[in-house]
Amino acid sequence: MPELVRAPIDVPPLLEAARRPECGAIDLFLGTTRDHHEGRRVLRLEYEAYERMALAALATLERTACERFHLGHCAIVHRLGLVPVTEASVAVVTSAPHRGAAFDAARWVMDELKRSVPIWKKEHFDGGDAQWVKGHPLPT
Amino acid sequence: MPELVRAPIDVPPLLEAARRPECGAIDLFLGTTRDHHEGRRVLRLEYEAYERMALAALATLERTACERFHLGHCAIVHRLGLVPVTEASVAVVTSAPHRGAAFDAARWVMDELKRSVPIWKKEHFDGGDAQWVKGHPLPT
Amino acid sequence: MRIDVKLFAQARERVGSADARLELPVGSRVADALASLERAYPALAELRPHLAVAVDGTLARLADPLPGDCELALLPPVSGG
Amino acid sequence: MRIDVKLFAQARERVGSADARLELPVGSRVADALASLERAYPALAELRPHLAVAVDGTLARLADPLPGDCELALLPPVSGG
Repeated sequence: MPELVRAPIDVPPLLEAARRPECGAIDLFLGTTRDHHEGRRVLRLEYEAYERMALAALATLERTACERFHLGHCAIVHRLGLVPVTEASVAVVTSAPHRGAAFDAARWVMDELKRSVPIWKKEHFDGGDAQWVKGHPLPT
Repeated sequence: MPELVRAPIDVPPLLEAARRPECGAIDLFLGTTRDHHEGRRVLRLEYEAYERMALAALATLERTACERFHLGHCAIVHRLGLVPVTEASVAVVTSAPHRGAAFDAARWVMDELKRSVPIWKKEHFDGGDAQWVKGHPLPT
Repeated sequence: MRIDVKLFAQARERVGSADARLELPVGSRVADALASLERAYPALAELRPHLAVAVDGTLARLADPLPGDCELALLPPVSGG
Repeated sequence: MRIDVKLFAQARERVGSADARLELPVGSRVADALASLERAYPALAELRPHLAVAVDGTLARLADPLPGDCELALLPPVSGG
Protein backbone atom coordinates (compact mmCIF):
# COMPACT_ATOMS: atom_id res chain seq x y z
CA MET A 1 0.00 0.00 0.00
CA PRO A 2 1.33 3.46 -0.89
CA GLU A 3 1.72 6.19 1.68
CA LEU A 4 1.63 9.98 1.73
CA VAL A 5 3.64 11.36 4.64
CA ARG A 6 4.36 14.81 6.05
CA ALA A 7 7.67 13.98 7.73
CA PRO A 8 11.00 12.62 6.44
CA ILE A 9 10.50 9.27 4.71
CA ASP A 10 11.57 6.42 6.99
CA VAL A 11 13.53 4.18 4.60
CA PRO A 12 14.67 1.15 6.67
CA PRO A 13 11.12 -0.23 7.17
CA LEU A 14 10.58 0.06 3.39
CA LEU A 15 13.64 -2.12 2.75
CA GLU A 16 12.62 -4.52 5.50
CA ALA A 17 9.16 -4.94 3.93
CA ALA A 18 10.79 -5.67 0.54
CA ARG A 19 12.60 -8.83 1.74
CA ARG A 20 11.30 -11.87 -0.12
CA PRO A 21 12.88 -15.35 0.00
CA GLU A 22 12.07 -15.88 -3.70
CA CYS A 23 13.69 -12.59 -4.75
CA GLY A 24 17.37 -11.84 -5.29
CA ALA A 25 17.21 -8.13 -6.09
CA ILE A 26 15.89 -5.04 -4.30
CA ASP A 27 16.02 -1.60 -5.86
CA LEU A 28 15.30 1.56 -3.89
CA PHE A 29 14.98 4.88 -5.65
CA LEU A 30 14.90 8.16 -3.73
CA GLY A 31 14.02 11.44 -5.40
CA THR A 32 15.64 14.21 -3.38
CA THR A 33 15.45 18.00 -3.38
CA ARG A 34 18.29 19.44 -5.47
CA ASP A 35 19.75 22.87 -4.75
CA HIS A 36 19.31 24.22 -8.28
CA HIS A 37 16.92 24.14 -11.23
CA GLU A 38 17.30 25.84 -14.59
CA GLY A 39 20.11 28.00 -13.31
CA ARG A 40 18.35 29.19 -10.14
CA ARG A 41 19.20 28.33 -6.53
CA VAL A 42 16.47 26.25 -4.91
CA LEU A 43 16.03 26.40 -1.12
CA ARG A 44 13.28 23.81 -0.77
CA LEU A 45 10.43 22.13 -2.59
CA GLU A 46 6.84 22.04 -1.48
CA TYR A 47 4.40 19.30 -2.44
CA GLU A 48 0.65 19.03 -2.28
CA ALA A 49 -1.66 16.25 -3.43
CA TYR A 50 -5.27 15.42 -4.10
CA GLU A 51 -4.81 12.74 -1.51
CA ARG A 52 -7.67 10.33 -2.19
CA MET A 53 -6.92 10.27 -5.90
CA ALA A 54 -3.13 10.21 -5.48
CA LEU A 55 -3.33 7.22 -3.12
CA ALA A 56 -5.58 5.37 -5.57
CA ALA A 57 -3.24 6.19 -8.49
CA LEU A 58 -0.15 5.10 -6.53
CA ALA A 59 -1.86 1.85 -5.50
CA THR A 60 -2.64 1.17 -9.16
CA LEU A 61 1.01 1.87 -10.04
CA GLU A 62 2.23 -0.57 -7.39
CA ARG A 63 -0.15 -3.27 -8.58
CA THR A 64 0.59 -2.70 -12.26
CA ALA A 65 4.35 -2.73 -11.65
CA CYS A 66 4.05 -6.07 -9.81
CA GLU A 67 2.13 -7.62 -12.70
CA ARG A 68 4.12 -6.10 -15.52
CA PHE A 69 7.59 -6.83 -14.10
CA HIS A 70 6.69 -9.97 -12.08
CA LEU A 71 7.79 -8.34 -8.84
CA GLY A 72 7.57 -9.89 -5.42
CA HIS A 73 6.97 -6.46 -3.90
CA CYS A 74 6.55 -2.81 -4.82
CA ALA A 75 5.92 0.14 -2.50
CA ILE A 76 5.75 3.89 -3.05
CA VAL A 77 5.92 6.64 -0.44
CA HIS A 78 5.55 10.31 -1.33
CA ARG A 79 6.20 13.15 1.09
CA LEU A 80 3.98 16.25 1.15
CA GLY A 81 4.66 19.73 2.49
CA LEU A 82 8.12 21.32 2.57
CA VAL A 83 11.10 19.13 1.61
CA PRO A 84 14.54 20.69 2.27
CA VAL A 85 17.56 20.16 0.03
CA THR A 86 18.99 16.55 0.16
CA GLU A 87 15.81 15.14 1.74
CA ALA A 88 13.66 12.66 -0.17
CA SER A 89 10.28 13.61 -1.61
CA VAL A 90 9.62 10.14 -3.00
CA ALA A 91 10.76 6.57 -2.37
CA VAL A 92 10.08 3.61 -4.65
CA VAL A 93 11.18 0.13 -3.65
CA THR A 94 10.94 -2.97 -5.82
CA SER A 95 11.83 -6.58 -5.16
CA ALA A 96 12.28 -9.13 -7.98
CA PRO A 97 13.86 -12.52 -8.61
CA HIS A 98 16.51 -10.86 -10.84
CA ARG A 99 18.01 -7.40 -10.93
CA GLY A 100 16.88 -6.36 -14.42
CA ALA A 101 13.21 -6.40 -13.41
CA ALA A 102 13.87 -4.59 -10.12
CA PHE A 103 15.67 -1.74 -11.94
CA ASP A 104 13.20 -1.57 -14.84
CA ALA A 105 10.20 -1.50 -12.52
CA ALA A 106 11.55 1.27 -10.26
CA ARG A 107 12.31 3.41 -13.30
CA TRP A 108 8.90 2.74 -14.82
CA VAL A 109 7.12 3.63 -11.58
CA MET A 110 8.98 6.95 -11.38
CA ASP A 111 8.18 7.80 -15.02
CA GLU A 112 4.49 7.01 -14.53
CA LEU A 113 4.28 8.74 -11.16
CA LYS A 114 5.48 12.01 -12.69
CA ARG A 115 2.94 11.75 -15.50
CA SER A 116 -0.21 10.47 -13.88
CA VAL A 117 -0.47 11.08 -10.13
CA PRO A 118 -2.19 14.27 -8.85
CA ILE A 119 0.73 15.67 -6.86
CA TRP A 120 2.14 19.16 -7.38
CA LYS A 121 5.57 20.60 -6.70
CA LYS A 122 6.45 24.21 -5.99
CA GLU A 123 10.04 25.46 -6.08
CA HIS A 124 11.11 28.02 -3.47
CA PHE A 125 14.07 30.06 -4.75
CA ASP A 126 16.66 31.95 -2.79
CA GLY A 127 15.22 35.28 -3.95
CA GLY A 128 12.20 34.52 -1.77
CA ASP A 129 9.97 33.87 -4.80
CA ALA A 130 8.40 30.54 -5.66
CA GLN A 131 6.76 28.87 -8.63
CA TRP A 132 4.82 25.74 -9.48
CA VAL A 133 6.74 23.37 -11.73
CA LYS A 134 5.30 23.28 -15.25
CA GLY A 135 4.24 19.63 -15.01
CA HIS A 136 2.34 17.16 -17.17
CA PRO A 137 -1.34 17.69 -18.03
CA LEU A 138 -3.57 14.82 -16.95
CA PRO A 139 -5.64 13.32 -19.79
CA THR A 140 -9.02 15.01 -20.24
CA MET B 1 35.74 3.81 -0.89
CA PRO B 2 34.40 0.27 -1.24
CA GLU B 3 34.10 -2.10 1.70
CA LEU B 4 34.19 -5.84 2.23
CA VAL B 5 32.28 -6.81 5.37
CA ARG B 6 31.61 -10.06 7.26
CA ALA B 7 28.35 -8.99 8.92
CA PRO B 8 24.99 -7.81 7.56
CA ILE B 9 25.42 -4.72 5.39
CA ASP B 10 24.42 -1.59 7.30
CA VAL B 11 22.37 0.32 4.72
CA PRO B 12 21.31 3.60 6.41
CA PRO B 13 24.87 5.03 6.59
CA LEU B 14 25.26 4.24 2.86
CA LEU B 15 22.19 6.32 2.05
CA GLU B 16 23.29 9.06 4.42
CA ALA B 17 26.70 9.25 2.68
CA ALA B 18 24.97 9.54 -0.71
CA ARG B 19 23.19 12.83 0.13
CA ARG B 20 24.42 15.59 -2.16
CA PRO B 21 22.84 19.06 -2.45
CA GLU B 22 23.50 19.11 -6.21
CA CYS B 23 21.87 15.70 -6.76
CA GLY B 24 18.18 14.88 -7.09
CA ALA B 25 18.33 11.10 -7.38
CA ILE B 26 19.70 8.28 -5.26
CA ASP B 27 19.52 4.65 -6.34
CA LEU B 28 20.32 1.80 -3.99
CA PHE B 29 20.59 -1.74 -5.30
CA LEU B 30 20.74 -4.74 -2.97
CA GLY B 31 21.58 -8.21 -4.24
CA THR B 32 20.04 -10.69 -1.80
CA THR B 33 20.22 -14.44 -1.30
CA ARG B 34 17.32 -16.14 -3.09
CA ASP B 35 15.89 -19.44 -1.87
CA HIS B 36 16.22 -21.24 -5.21
CA HIS B 37 18.51 -21.57 -8.20
CA GLU B 38 18.02 -23.71 -11.30
CA GLY B 39 15.25 -25.68 -9.65
CA ARG B 40 17.11 -26.43 -6.40
CA ARG B 41 16.37 -25.10 -2.93
CA VAL B 42 19.17 -22.82 -1.69
CA LEU B 43 19.72 -22.47 2.06
CA ARG B 44 22.48 -19.87 1.99
CA LEU B 45 25.27 -18.46 -0.13
CA GLU B 46 28.90 -18.23 0.83
CA TYR B 47 31.30 -15.64 -0.55
CA GLU B 48 35.06 -15.37 -0.56
CA ALA B 49 37.31 -12.75 -2.14
CA TYR B 50 40.90 -12.05 -3.03
CA GLU B 51 40.51 -9.03 -0.80
CA ARG B 52 43.35 -6.75 -1.88
CA MET B 53 42.50 -7.18 -5.55
CA ALA B 54 38.72 -7.06 -5.02
CA LEU B 55 39.00 -3.77 -3.10
CA ALA B 56 41.16 -2.28 -5.84
CA ALA B 57 38.73 -3.47 -8.55
CA LEU B 58 35.71 -2.12 -6.65
CA ALA B 59 37.45 1.23 -6.12
CA THR B 60 38.10 1.42 -9.88
CA LEU B 61 34.42 0.62 -10.52
CA GLU B 62 33.28 3.40 -8.17
CA ARG B 63 35.61 5.91 -9.80
CA THR B 64 34.75 4.86 -13.35
CA ALA B 65 31.01 4.97 -12.61
CA CYS B 66 31.37 8.52 -11.25
CA GLU B 67 33.18 9.68 -14.38
CA ARG B 68 31.11 7.81 -16.92
CA PHE B 69 27.69 8.72 -15.48
CA HIS B 70 28.63 12.09 -13.93
CA LEU B 71 27.65 10.92 -10.46
CA GLY B 72 27.98 12.93 -7.28
CA HIS B 73 28.64 9.72 -5.35
CA CYS B 74 29.03 5.98 -5.80
CA ALA B 75 29.74 3.37 -3.13
CA ILE B 76 29.92 -0.43 -3.18
CA VAL B 77 29.82 -2.81 -0.22
CA HIS B 78 30.18 -6.57 -0.62
CA ARG B 79 29.59 -9.06 2.16
CA LEU B 80 31.83 -12.14 2.58
CA GLY B 81 31.20 -15.42 4.39
CA LEU B 82 27.74 -16.96 4.80
CA VAL B 83 24.74 -14.91 3.66
CA PRO B 84 21.33 -16.35 4.63
CA VAL B 85 18.23 -16.13 2.43
CA THR B 86 16.81 -12.54 2.14
CA GLU B 87 20.02 -10.93 3.40
CA ALA B 88 22.12 -8.73 1.12
CA SER B 89 25.45 -9.86 -0.30
CA VAL B 90 26.06 -6.62 -2.16
CA ALA B 91 24.93 -2.99 -1.97
CA VAL B 92 25.52 -0.36 -4.64
CA VAL B 93 24.46 3.23 -4.07
CA THR B 94 24.61 6.01 -6.66
CA SER B 95 23.74 9.69 -6.45
CA ALA B 96 23.19 11.82 -9.56
CA PRO B 97 21.58 15.11 -10.59
CA HIS B 98 18.87 13.19 -12.49
CA ARG B 99 17.36 9.74 -12.06
CA GLY B 100 18.39 8.24 -15.41
CA ALA B 101 22.09 8.40 -14.54
CA ALA B 102 21.53 7.04 -11.02
CA PHE B 103 19.68 3.99 -12.39
CA ASP B 104 22.06 3.44 -15.32
CA ALA B 105 25.14 3.66 -13.12
CA ALA B 106 23.88 1.21 -10.47
CA ARG B 107 23.00 -1.30 -13.16
CA TRP B 108 26.36 -0.85 -14.90
CA VAL B 109 28.26 -1.32 -11.61
CA MET B 110 26.42 -4.58 -10.92
CA ASP B 111 27.09 -5.90 -14.43
CA GLU B 112 30.80 -5.06 -14.17
CA LEU B 113 31.13 -6.33 -10.62
CA LYS B 114 29.88 -9.77 -11.64
CA ARG B 115 32.33 -9.91 -14.55
CA SER B 116 35.52 -8.44 -13.21
CA VAL B 117 35.91 -8.54 -9.43
CA PRO B 118 37.68 -11.52 -7.78
CA ILE B 119 34.82 -12.64 -5.54
CA TRP B 120 33.39 -16.17 -5.55
CA LYS B 121 29.98 -17.50 -4.57
CA LYS B 122 29.13 -20.98 -3.35
CA GLU B 123 25.55 -22.22 -3.16
CA HIS B 124 24.58 -24.40 -0.20
CA PHE B 125 21.60 -26.59 -1.09
CA ASP B 126 19.06 -28.20 1.21
CA GLY B 127 20.46 -31.67 0.43
CA GLY B 128 23.57 -30.63 2.38
CA ASP B 129 25.69 -30.39 -0.77
CA ALA B 130 27.22 -27.20 -2.13
CA GLN B 131 28.74 -25.93 -5.36
CA TRP B 132 30.66 -22.97 -6.68
CA VAL B 133 28.67 -20.90 -9.13
CA LYS B 134 29.99 -21.29 -12.68
CA GLY B 135 31.07 -17.65 -12.96
CA HIS B 136 32.89 -15.49 -15.50
CA PRO B 137 36.54 -16.15 -16.38
CA LEU B 138 38.80 -13.16 -15.78
CA PRO B 139 40.77 -12.06 -18.85
CA THR B 140 44.14 -13.81 -19.18
CA MET C 1 -27.34 19.89 -6.76
CA ARG C 2 -24.41 20.76 -4.53
CA ILE C 3 -20.88 20.62 -5.95
CA ASP C 4 -18.03 20.49 -3.48
CA VAL C 5 -15.04 21.94 -5.37
CA LYS C 6 -11.43 21.04 -4.45
CA LEU C 7 -8.66 23.30 -5.74
CA PHE C 8 -4.97 22.47 -5.98
CA ALA C 9 -1.66 24.20 -6.68
CA GLN C 10 -2.06 27.14 -9.10
CA ALA C 11 -5.87 26.74 -9.10
CA ARG C 12 -5.97 26.93 -5.30
CA GLU C 13 -3.75 30.03 -5.27
CA ARG C 14 -5.76 31.83 -7.95
CA VAL C 15 -9.00 31.23 -6.10
CA GLY C 16 -7.41 31.96 -2.74
CA SER C 17 -8.92 28.87 -1.15
CA ALA C 18 -8.62 25.08 -1.32
CA ASP C 19 -12.41 24.68 -1.34
CA ALA C 20 -15.41 26.21 -3.06
CA ARG C 21 -19.11 25.37 -3.23
CA LEU C 22 -21.43 25.51 -6.28
CA GLU C 23 -25.19 25.06 -6.59
CA LEU C 24 -26.12 23.81 -10.07
CA PRO C 25 -29.38 22.67 -11.65
CA VAL C 26 -29.94 18.92 -12.02
CA GLY C 27 -28.57 17.72 -15.37
CA SER C 28 -25.53 20.04 -15.32
CA ARG C 29 -22.33 18.81 -16.88
CA VAL C 30 -18.64 19.21 -15.97
CA ALA C 31 -18.41 22.09 -18.47
CA ASP C 32 -21.23 23.92 -16.68
CA ALA C 33 -19.39 23.63 -13.36
CA LEU C 34 -16.22 25.00 -14.91
CA ALA C 35 -18.09 27.92 -16.52
CA SER C 36 -19.74 28.72 -13.23
CA LEU C 37 -16.40 28.62 -11.38
CA GLU C 38 -14.83 30.84 -13.98
CA ARG C 39 -17.59 33.42 -13.55
CA ALA C 40 -17.05 33.38 -9.78
CA TYR C 41 -13.23 33.36 -10.06
CA PRO C 42 -12.10 35.08 -13.29
CA ALA C 43 -8.45 34.41 -12.35
CA LEU C 44 -9.07 30.76 -13.26
CA ALA C 45 -9.60 31.62 -16.94
CA GLU C 46 -5.92 31.67 -17.84
CA LEU C 47 -5.42 28.26 -16.25
CA ARG C 48 -8.46 26.68 -17.85
CA PRO C 49 -6.75 25.16 -20.96
CA HIS C 50 -4.33 23.29 -18.68
CA LEU C 51 -6.80 21.92 -16.14
CA ALA C 52 -8.02 18.38 -15.85
CA VAL C 53 -11.14 17.66 -13.80
CA ALA C 54 -11.98 14.77 -11.52
CA VAL C 55 -15.46 13.98 -10.27
CA ASP C 56 -15.59 11.98 -7.05
CA GLY C 57 -11.94 11.04 -7.52
CA THR C 58 -12.12 9.92 -11.16
CA LEU C 59 -10.97 11.89 -14.21
CA ALA C 60 -13.94 13.28 -16.13
CA ARG C 61 -14.57 14.99 -19.50
CA LEU C 62 -16.24 18.32 -20.10
CA ALA C 63 -19.32 16.67 -21.60
CA ASP C 64 -19.80 14.23 -18.71
CA PRO C 65 -22.97 14.81 -16.69
CA LEU C 66 -22.48 15.47 -12.98
CA PRO C 67 -23.91 12.59 -10.94
CA GLY C 68 -25.75 14.80 -8.42
CA ASP C 69 -24.12 16.09 -5.23
CA CYS C 70 -20.44 15.40 -5.82
CA GLU C 71 -16.83 16.40 -5.30
CA LEU C 72 -15.26 18.11 -8.30
CA ALA C 73 -11.47 18.66 -8.31
CA LEU C 74 -9.51 21.05 -10.53
CA LEU C 75 -6.18 19.44 -11.37
CA PRO C 76 -3.37 21.53 -12.91
CA PRO C 77 -0.57 19.68 -14.75
CA VAL C 78 1.02 17.30 -12.24
CA SER C 79 4.64 17.39 -11.06
CA GLY C 80 5.13 14.80 -8.33
CA GLY C 81 8.36 12.91 -7.77
CA MET D 1 62.90 -16.94 -5.69
CA ARG D 2 60.03 -17.51 -3.29
CA ILE D 3 56.46 -17.52 -4.62
CA ASP D 4 53.69 -17.05 -2.11
CA VAL D 5 50.64 -18.74 -3.68
CA LYS D 6 47.07 -17.70 -2.81
CA LEU D 7 44.27 -20.09 -3.68
CA PHE D 8 40.58 -19.30 -3.92
CA ALA D 9 37.24 -21.10 -4.29
CA GLN D 10 37.57 -24.34 -6.30
CA ALA D 11 41.36 -23.96 -6.48
CA ARG D 12 41.57 -23.65 -2.69
CA GLU D 13 39.36 -26.70 -2.17
CA ARG D 14 41.28 -28.86 -4.65
CA VAL D 15 44.58 -28.03 -2.99
CA GLY D 16 43.10 -28.29 0.49
CA SER D 17 44.65 -25.01 1.59
CA ALA D 18 44.33 -21.29 0.94
CA ASP D 19 48.14 -20.91 0.74
CA ALA D 20 51.08 -22.67 -0.85
CA ARG D 21 54.76 -21.87 -1.24
CA LEU D 22 56.99 -22.42 -4.30
CA GLU D 23 60.73 -22.04 -4.80
CA LEU D 24 61.56 -21.28 -8.42
CA PRO D 25 64.76 -20.36 -10.24
CA VAL D 26 65.33 -16.71 -11.12
CA GLY D 27 63.86 -15.97 -14.58
CA SER D 28 60.83 -18.24 -14.11
CA ARG D 29 57.58 -17.21 -15.72
CA VAL D 30 53.94 -17.47 -14.67
CA ALA D 31 53.63 -20.66 -16.75
CA ASP D 32 56.50 -22.26 -14.81
CA ALA D 33 54.77 -21.50 -11.52
CA LEU D 34 51.54 -23.06 -12.76
CA ALA D 35 53.34 -26.17 -14.03
CA SER D 36 55.11 -26.54 -10.70
CA LEU D 37 51.84 -26.18 -8.80
CA GLU D 38 50.16 -28.72 -11.01
CA ARG D 39 52.93 -31.24 -10.33
CA ALA D 40 52.51 -30.71 -6.59
CA TYR D 41 48.68 -30.70 -6.75
CA PRO D 42 47.46 -32.83 -9.69
CA ALA D 43 43.85 -32.02 -8.75
CA LEU D 44 44.44 -28.53 -10.15
CA ALA D 45 44.86 -29.86 -13.71
CA GLU D 46 41.15 -30.05 -14.47
CA LEU D 47 40.68 -26.44 -13.34
CA ARG D 48 43.69 -25.08 -15.22
CA PRO D 49 41.90 -23.99 -18.44
CA HIS D 50 39.54 -21.82 -16.37
CA LEU D 51 42.07 -20.14 -14.13
CA ALA D 52 43.30 -16.59 -14.34
CA VAL D 53 46.49 -15.61 -12.51
CA ALA D 54 47.38 -12.43 -10.66
CA VAL D 55 50.91 -11.48 -9.63
CA ASP D 56 51.14 -9.08 -6.71
CA GLY D 57 47.47 -8.22 -7.19
CA THR D 58 47.55 -7.57 -10.95
CA LEU D 59 46.30 -9.93 -13.69
CA ALA D 60 49.23 -11.59 -15.50
CA ARG D 61 49.74 -13.73 -18.61
CA LEU D 62 51.38 -17.13 -18.81
CA ALA D 63 54.42 -15.70 -20.60
CA ASP D 64 55.00 -12.89 -18.07
CA PRO D 65 58.24 -13.23 -16.09
CA LEU D 66 57.86 -13.39 -12.31
CA PRO D 67 59.33 -10.25 -10.73
CA GLY D 68 61.26 -12.09 -7.98
CA ASP D 69 59.72 -12.95 -4.62
CA CYS D 70 56.02 -12.34 -5.17
CA GLU D 71 52.42 -13.23 -4.41
CA LEU D 72 50.77 -15.33 -7.12
CA ALA D 73 47.00 -15.87 -6.95
CA LEU D 74 44.96 -18.50 -8.78
CA LEU D 75 41.60 -17.03 -9.71
CA PRO D 76 38.75 -19.28 -10.87
CA PRO D 77 35.90 -17.69 -12.84
CA VAL D 78 34.38 -14.99 -10.64
CA SER D 79 30.79 -14.90 -9.35
CA GLY D 80 30.38 -11.97 -6.97
CA GLY D 81 27.20 -9.99 -6.55
